Amino acid sequence: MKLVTAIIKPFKLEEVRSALTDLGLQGMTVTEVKGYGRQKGHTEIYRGAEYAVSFLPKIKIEVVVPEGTVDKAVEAIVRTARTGQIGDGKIFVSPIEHAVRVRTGETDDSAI
Amino acid sequence: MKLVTAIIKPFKLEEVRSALTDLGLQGMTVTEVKGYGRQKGHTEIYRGAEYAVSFLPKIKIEVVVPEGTVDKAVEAIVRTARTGQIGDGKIFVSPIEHAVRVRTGETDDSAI
Amino acid sequence: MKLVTAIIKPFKLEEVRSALTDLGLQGMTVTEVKGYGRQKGHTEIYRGAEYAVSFLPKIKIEVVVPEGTVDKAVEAIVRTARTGQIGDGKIFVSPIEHAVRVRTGETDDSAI
Amino acid sequence: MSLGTSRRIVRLAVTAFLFCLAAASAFAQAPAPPTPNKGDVAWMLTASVLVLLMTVPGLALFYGGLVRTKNMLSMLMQVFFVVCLVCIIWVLYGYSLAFSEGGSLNAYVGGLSKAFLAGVTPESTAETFTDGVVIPEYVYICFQMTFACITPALIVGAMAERMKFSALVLFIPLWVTFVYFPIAHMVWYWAGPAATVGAAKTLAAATGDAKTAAQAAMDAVTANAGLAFGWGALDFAGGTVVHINSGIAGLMGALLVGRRVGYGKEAMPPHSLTMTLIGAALLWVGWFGFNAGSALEAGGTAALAMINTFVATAAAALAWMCAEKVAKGKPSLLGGASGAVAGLVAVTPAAGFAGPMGAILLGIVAGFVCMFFCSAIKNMLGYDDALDVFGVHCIGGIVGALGTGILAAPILGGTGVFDYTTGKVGDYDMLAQFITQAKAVCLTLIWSGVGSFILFSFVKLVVGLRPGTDQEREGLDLVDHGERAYNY
Amino acid sequence: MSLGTSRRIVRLAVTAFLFCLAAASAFAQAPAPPTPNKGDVAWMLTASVLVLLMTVPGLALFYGGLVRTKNMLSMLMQVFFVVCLVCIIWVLYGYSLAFSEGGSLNAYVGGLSKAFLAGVTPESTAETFTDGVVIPEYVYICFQMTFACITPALIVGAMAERMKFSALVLFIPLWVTFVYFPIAHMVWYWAGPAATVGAAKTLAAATGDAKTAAQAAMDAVTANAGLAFGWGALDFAGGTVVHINSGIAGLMGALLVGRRVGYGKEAMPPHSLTMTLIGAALLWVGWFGFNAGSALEAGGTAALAMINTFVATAAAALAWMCAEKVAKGKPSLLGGASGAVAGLVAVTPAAGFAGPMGAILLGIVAGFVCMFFCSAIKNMLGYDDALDVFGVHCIGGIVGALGTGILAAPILGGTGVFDYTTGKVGDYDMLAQFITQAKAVCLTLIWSGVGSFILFSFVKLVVGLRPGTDQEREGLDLVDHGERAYNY
Amino acid sequence: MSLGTSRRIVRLAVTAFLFCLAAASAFAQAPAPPTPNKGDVAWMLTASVLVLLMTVPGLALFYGGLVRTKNMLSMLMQVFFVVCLVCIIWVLYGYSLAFSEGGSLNAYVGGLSKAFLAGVTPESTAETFTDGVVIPEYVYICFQMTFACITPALIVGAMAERMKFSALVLFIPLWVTFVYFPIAHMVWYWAGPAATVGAAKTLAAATGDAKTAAQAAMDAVTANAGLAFGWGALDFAGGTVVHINSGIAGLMGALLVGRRVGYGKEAMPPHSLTMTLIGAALLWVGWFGFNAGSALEAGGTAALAMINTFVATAAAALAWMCAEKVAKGKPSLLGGASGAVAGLVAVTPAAGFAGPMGAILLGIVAGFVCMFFCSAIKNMLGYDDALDVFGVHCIGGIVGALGTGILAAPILGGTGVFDYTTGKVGDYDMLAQFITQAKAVCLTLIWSGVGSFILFSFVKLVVGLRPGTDQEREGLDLVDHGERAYNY
Ligand SMILES: Nc1ncnc2c1ncn2[C@@H]1O[C@H](COP(=O)(O)OP(=O)(O)O)[C@@H](O)[C@H]1O
Ligand SMILES: Nc1ncnc2c1ncn2[C@@H]1O[C@H](COP(=O)(O)OP(=O)(O)O)[C@@H](O)[C@H]1O
Ligand SMILES: Nc1ncnc2c1ncn2[C@@H]1O[C@H](COP(=O)(O)OP(=O)(O)O)[C@@H](O)[C@H]1O
Repeated sequence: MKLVTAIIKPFKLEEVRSALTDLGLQGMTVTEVKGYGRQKGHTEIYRGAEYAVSFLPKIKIEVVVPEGTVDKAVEAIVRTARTGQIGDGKIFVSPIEHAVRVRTGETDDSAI
Repeated sequence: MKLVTAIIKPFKLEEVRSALTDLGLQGMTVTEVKGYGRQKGHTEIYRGAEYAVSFLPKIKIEVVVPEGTVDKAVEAIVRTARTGQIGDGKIFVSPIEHAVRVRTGETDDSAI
Repeated sequence: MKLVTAIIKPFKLEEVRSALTDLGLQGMTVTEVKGYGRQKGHTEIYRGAEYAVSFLPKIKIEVVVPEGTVDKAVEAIVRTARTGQIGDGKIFVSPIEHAVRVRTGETDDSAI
Repeated sequence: MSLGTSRRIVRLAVTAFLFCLAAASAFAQAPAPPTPNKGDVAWMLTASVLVLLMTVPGLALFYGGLVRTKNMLSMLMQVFFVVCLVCIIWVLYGYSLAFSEGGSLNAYVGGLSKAFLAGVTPESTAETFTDGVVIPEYVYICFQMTFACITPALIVGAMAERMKFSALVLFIPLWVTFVYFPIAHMVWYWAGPAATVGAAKTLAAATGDAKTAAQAAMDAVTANAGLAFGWGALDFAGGTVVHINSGIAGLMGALLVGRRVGYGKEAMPPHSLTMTLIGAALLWVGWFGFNAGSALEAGGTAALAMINTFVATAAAALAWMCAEKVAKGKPSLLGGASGAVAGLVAVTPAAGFAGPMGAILLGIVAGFVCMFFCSAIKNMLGYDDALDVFGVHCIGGIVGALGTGILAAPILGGTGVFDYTTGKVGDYDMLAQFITQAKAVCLTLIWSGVGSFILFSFVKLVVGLRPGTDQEREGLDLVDHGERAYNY
Repeated sequence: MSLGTSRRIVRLAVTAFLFCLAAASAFAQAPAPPTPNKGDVAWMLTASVLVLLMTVPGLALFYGGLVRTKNMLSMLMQVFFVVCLVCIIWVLYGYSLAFSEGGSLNAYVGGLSKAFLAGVTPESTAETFTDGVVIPEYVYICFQMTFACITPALIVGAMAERMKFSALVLFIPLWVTFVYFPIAHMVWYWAGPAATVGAAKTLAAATGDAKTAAQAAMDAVTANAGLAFGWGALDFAGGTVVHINSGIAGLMGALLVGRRVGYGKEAMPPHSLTMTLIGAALLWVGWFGFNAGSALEAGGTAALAMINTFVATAAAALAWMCAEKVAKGKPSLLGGASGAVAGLVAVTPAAGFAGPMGAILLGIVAGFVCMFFCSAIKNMLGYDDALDVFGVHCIGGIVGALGTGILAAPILGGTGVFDYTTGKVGDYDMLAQFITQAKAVCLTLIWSGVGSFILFSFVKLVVGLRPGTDQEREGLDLVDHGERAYNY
Repeated sequence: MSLGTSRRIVRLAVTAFLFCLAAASAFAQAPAPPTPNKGDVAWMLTASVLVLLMTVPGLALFYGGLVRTKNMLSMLMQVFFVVCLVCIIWVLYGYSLAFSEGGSLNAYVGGLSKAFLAGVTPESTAETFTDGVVIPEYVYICFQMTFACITPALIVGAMAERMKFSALVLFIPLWVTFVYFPIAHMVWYWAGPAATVGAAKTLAAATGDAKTAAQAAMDAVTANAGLAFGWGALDFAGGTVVHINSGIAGLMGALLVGRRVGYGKEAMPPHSLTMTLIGAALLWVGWFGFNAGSALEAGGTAALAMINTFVATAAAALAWMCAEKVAKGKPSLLGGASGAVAGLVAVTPAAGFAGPMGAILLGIVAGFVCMFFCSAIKNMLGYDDALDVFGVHCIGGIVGALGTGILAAPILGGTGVFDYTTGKVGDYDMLAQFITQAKAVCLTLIWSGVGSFILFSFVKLVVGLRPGTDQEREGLDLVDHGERAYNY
């Protein structure tokens, strides 16, 4: 199994989610994160104080998929998350050695 | 070392934590996440607008453990996090190649 | 590529970020997490009820770097995040097999 | 005991003395000008403060809680800014345009004789609805100022989350000048009780040729009123002037600015119903100043307006919740709060005319109608009136304006209409009154609808109404104001 | 200057004239019925608004801030709903049951002669506590309505986070009907000053056989009062009727609904002490309407009630903080806020009777006692009164009710008790008064305790009191109302 | 109609009768002591409540929203605690020190004759600014109490996020005793209208030797006043006493406690501008009690103060936003709110003296000056006045105090100054008045500046002013109070 981690623009979450479910992926975990990168941030001013904010709100999607589905998943995310503008985000694939479903104790592919 | 990542129901955190500390694991990192899966969500209505919310609040526990402790840790989590109902969550195990304790610079097993 | 995950004290974020950018790392992802460890927590009292809070606010920095940069990155983080007091945090290094830049579809090293 | 009062008593004592020497009525002699009763002053000062409370923070929070976090500040800012701007415009020329004699245009708008509050001093007084009862003019100006402030502030909810601040800055002064002040004048301006009663008395006393002259004078007095007031339309506290007016303007704005990016596709839940509830509650609290204050006196009518404002609101909130329970299975807090506002809107024109039982009925109807409109009909029509300004204020206002025509009837526990010429409540012709109400509603819908459409179009032409899509996605807080509402 | 006043002056002038012709007292002639003083009206209108402010948003936020996020809306909703529902019930029959003559049941409850506010017009007046001083009855109804609204709203805090909304919908109408209205009648209903003074005058004047008749009349008047009022129990603004009453009812509810899932095991910290502080502050602000408004006049007694409400609250807040500092090492904001509420509760019955120094003492005692009760004793007994309704309102109310018996004593700077039959403050028997207070407290504890227990049990039988465990875990906001309080 | 009034009328009727028998002025005979007009009482009760609303929750939220989450509760707690503590101190000896005759020290501070409110009863009255017009003394005490509470509460904003609670607990009682009470006495204490007018009358009537005696008496009366009042300084509602006073004290505190850890390096954005807006709005709302209430009567002057408080605030808010738009490209909500507060501060001393147009001008100036000061100058000087207490309250207060000297001029639409000896508005010497104002400003700056510096230094010595660095990083909420503001 692999863990596919995607960092995307928040408003793209719904599209990406449905694209993944269409692939038959029945679960995923989402986290609100802040991203730093090429995409420029903004400046905030509070009375005398000015702050340059370089971290932007992003959504991190983590989905563990069977070996076979990795490429399809990555492709689906790229397709749906892309706006073509700086800040669209990244996808990272890393290995998962073992998985367990807490409720049933099922393991590995049958757990996800 | 391995990274054991567990996604569980929020109210189970305390139980899981103490189970892990009982194993002698002295640290862990916890993140509030939203989970999508078999567990059905709910519908929210605001005046005319209805929204089907499919993401549910979950807690992600990340604990890096020495090779030897992985199974014990997984077993402990399964035992304490289980309610037997859909949505109990998952456990994923992935490799950690290197660890450092910032304060001391100690590395690997002695760092965790 | 490797994923360098650092858990640090919140007020150190800015320093760490600039240290990493100085290494030419152009992006990173940050998450607000709660940490449990040797650092003792505090007690909260609300009228009759007392709660011992053992989870402390931490910041998790995730940065994917080319093989070559791992040590420099780790060193930079240790240097800037250290206060010498319990709770400074940890750094974990794990493998990333594949990376994609959503906007362009570029992959691996050229994607980060 | 006010100095005025003591002065009277002194005068009176001397008078009594004169009596004894030559029993002549001292009261036939010209009476001193009336001085304010401090009880009325106390209440009207309080009422003015309450109406401000109802706008900021009240309305600001009610609206702000309903938008997404990224637009929270823009919502608060827009309401707050409108209040500040209109305060200034009001004392510069607004009060004059609304409440001074307008010469040839008097049916539609006032003149500039009171621009910059010319001639107003702490001693000047304004008449209430009772002959011989006055309050300091500054109090009257403050009270009416708060009405002029909240009305345009209500509009912004319709274009929430997508209208540029700069567009608002241009729109507001135009709108109050060409829409609000005229409508306020048309509905509320009249010669006042003293003149009316005086003319009536003279007419009654007059005989022979004097009669024609007196009749002419009487007619002049009656003619010296805004268009709708002349028709005899009833609007106790501003159902037409404030709510129908802002509601239809909001609809025009919503149509011209267009739907929010992602409307119907992305979820746009209120970011804090807690703030919305605080806002709704403060609206209720402040509305007592709005409605009971509109009696301009601390007396029985104010008390009636107060109890009606209690029960109509409660009834409408319960009605909306019930409707939700039936239609969607669960009563919601937002439903309750929306219902309360709908009830407040509906009872506004009726507050001093209907009886408590009538007010309950009015509230129930308003709750159901607005609930139905905001869910079913709005979704059907598919326009994006973000915070239901039209659905609650315009629709609710119409329910109230028409309902007033019915519930003011004494047979329904209403007060009927006081006839200053006869000095008592006249016979009540429900049908006639209902038609008059309908006319006033149409007048407002047309004047404000057309006027607002023109003004929004003009602003769109000059500075444009909305930001770029990316900016809208980033949120107006950062784009327009360079701030974020929360940094937890 | 009110019309009434001018009319008087006219009458007076003529009178003065008559004087001179035949020096006969014009004042022996039947006086016109008293008309309200606009100063009183202004204050009572304001006071009514303040009490609403104290309930929504005040109480709603105070409670809401103390629950977990997932139950925030249910808390706000329950308070808001109770207010709306009771407003309607009040005008339908509540006012009548509480404040009209109850025939044979008069000692316990009123009649239905004023159901639907029959016969009340903007002109009708209600007596204050001063002979010849009246306010518009609508104002009186509004003011008392706000009391009827907040009392049941206080109860919901005890069952917070676990009571079904549907259970509340059934419970509230029953509770106000069988518990609140009767207790209000028992404690507050009486024949009024005019009748009392009149009867006393006649009695004094009467001679021979007339005396017996006059005595009978006098007794009839005195007998025409609620049970506790007849005993001579002092409750200036509702210590028994509002606080002890709701506090004991809350305890019954907490016991019958049972503890929250996870109580004692999981942490249940307040989700927003900011909201709780806003609520506490608005409770303080609104409570001035509650206490100073209970004087029913804008005079010295209202002023006394106001200063007492300032200092007792401040003293209790400081006392609670000190106790915390000593017992737990740190003074907390929640402690301060809780202390303030405890002080407000305790000073409620004493506001118009104690002197400022007495009020400070009362506040200090209330602060310590309630703090001790809410931490030590409650944990010992182990029941889950979620928001300490019993510990603060019932215990604090008892401290206040008994304390009033002591602090009203003139020797302690209190006002003593005005005797309408003699027209002056009578001698003060502290022990007797203390016992009377204790009797009134017991009456309330028993009537409300038993009544509430029965009603909660009934509701439990009919619709059940709490949701399933999973639902409770998910939170009442989603389960009962299909909304979430925050979407940051 | 108040009992007092009817009594007057009775007396009058009899008087009128006497007239006829022997035409002697009944009014030369000793008049009964004046009784309060209930309209005034109603308004002053309301005003007192409004000033509390302005402090808690108003000021608490305005400040709290501006700090970081981890210090939210400490901010709320400090304001709330100060209010409670000062309430108690006020009735114990504060009122006496501020508003009683001070014997030999009378120019600087009052005496202890009214400590523990000795001799005050519900019947005792306090004079207003009109001869013969009084209000219940308890109301006056409450109203002034709220001023004593908010002034020290304003200071805490300067040391926000880094001052130990224990330090505050020690500092506040010292500061009010040695700084606030004396300054209040110096600026506001005087013999009152009755004495002044009486002495003036006698003087006018006196002839021969009597003249010298009368003159002496007159001088004695004039001399019986606080230092600044004696100079003839104008401060309608507390520009010097409240704002300059707290502002300079705040600066001293900020300097002595030092900068926040990370100041200038780490970002310290406001954690909730929503709370700040709510606070600002409630400050505005409550400030009407503060300013219009300072007229002590419900009349034309209160009305003038009210309209000025509307327009000056609005103008200042707009001015600040414009300045931001120009200087930084975007108008911000925080800017608008800050401007509003600056306007409120500036109009405070001028509220009852300037005309509306003058008030607008004053607001604009205050908005620009404070905006410039809080961004440019403050950053230049580099001290850490966390919430700009000095920049807004002291600077704004100075603008207001000096501006009052100019705008009170009748030629500029001001009211001029009423001369009790002649019974009419005297000639206005702008330069002289401006200088007097400047003197009063300096007196306050020096007394409060030096006094506060000494007291802060003393506290620093005794308990220390700030927590350890780690504690400060963890946040005062947990360190000082063991709570967290939010648990979402
Ligand atoms: N090396 C990295 N490691 C982890 N996250 C990264 C890295 N580089 C970028 N990101 C994440 O991807 C987001 C988008 O990257 P950015 O450079 O802004 O635009 P783009 O993806 O179009 O190049 C960033 O906000 C950050 O969250
Ligand atoms: N493939 C997956 N990758 C990552 N997280 C997952 C995956 N499947 C499920 N999860 C997480 O596990 C949670 C529980 O899964 P769910 O299917 O709802 O119930 P169960 O674990 O009992 O099958 C989900 O809410 C989600 O957060
Ligand atoms: N085994 C672990 N797995 C994951 N995170 C850990 C682990 N041990 C510690 N942490 C994280 O590191 C933080 C600091 O650890 P702690 O033991 O408190 O201090 P130190 O790092 O100085 O030993 C913890 O708050 C937790 O977030």
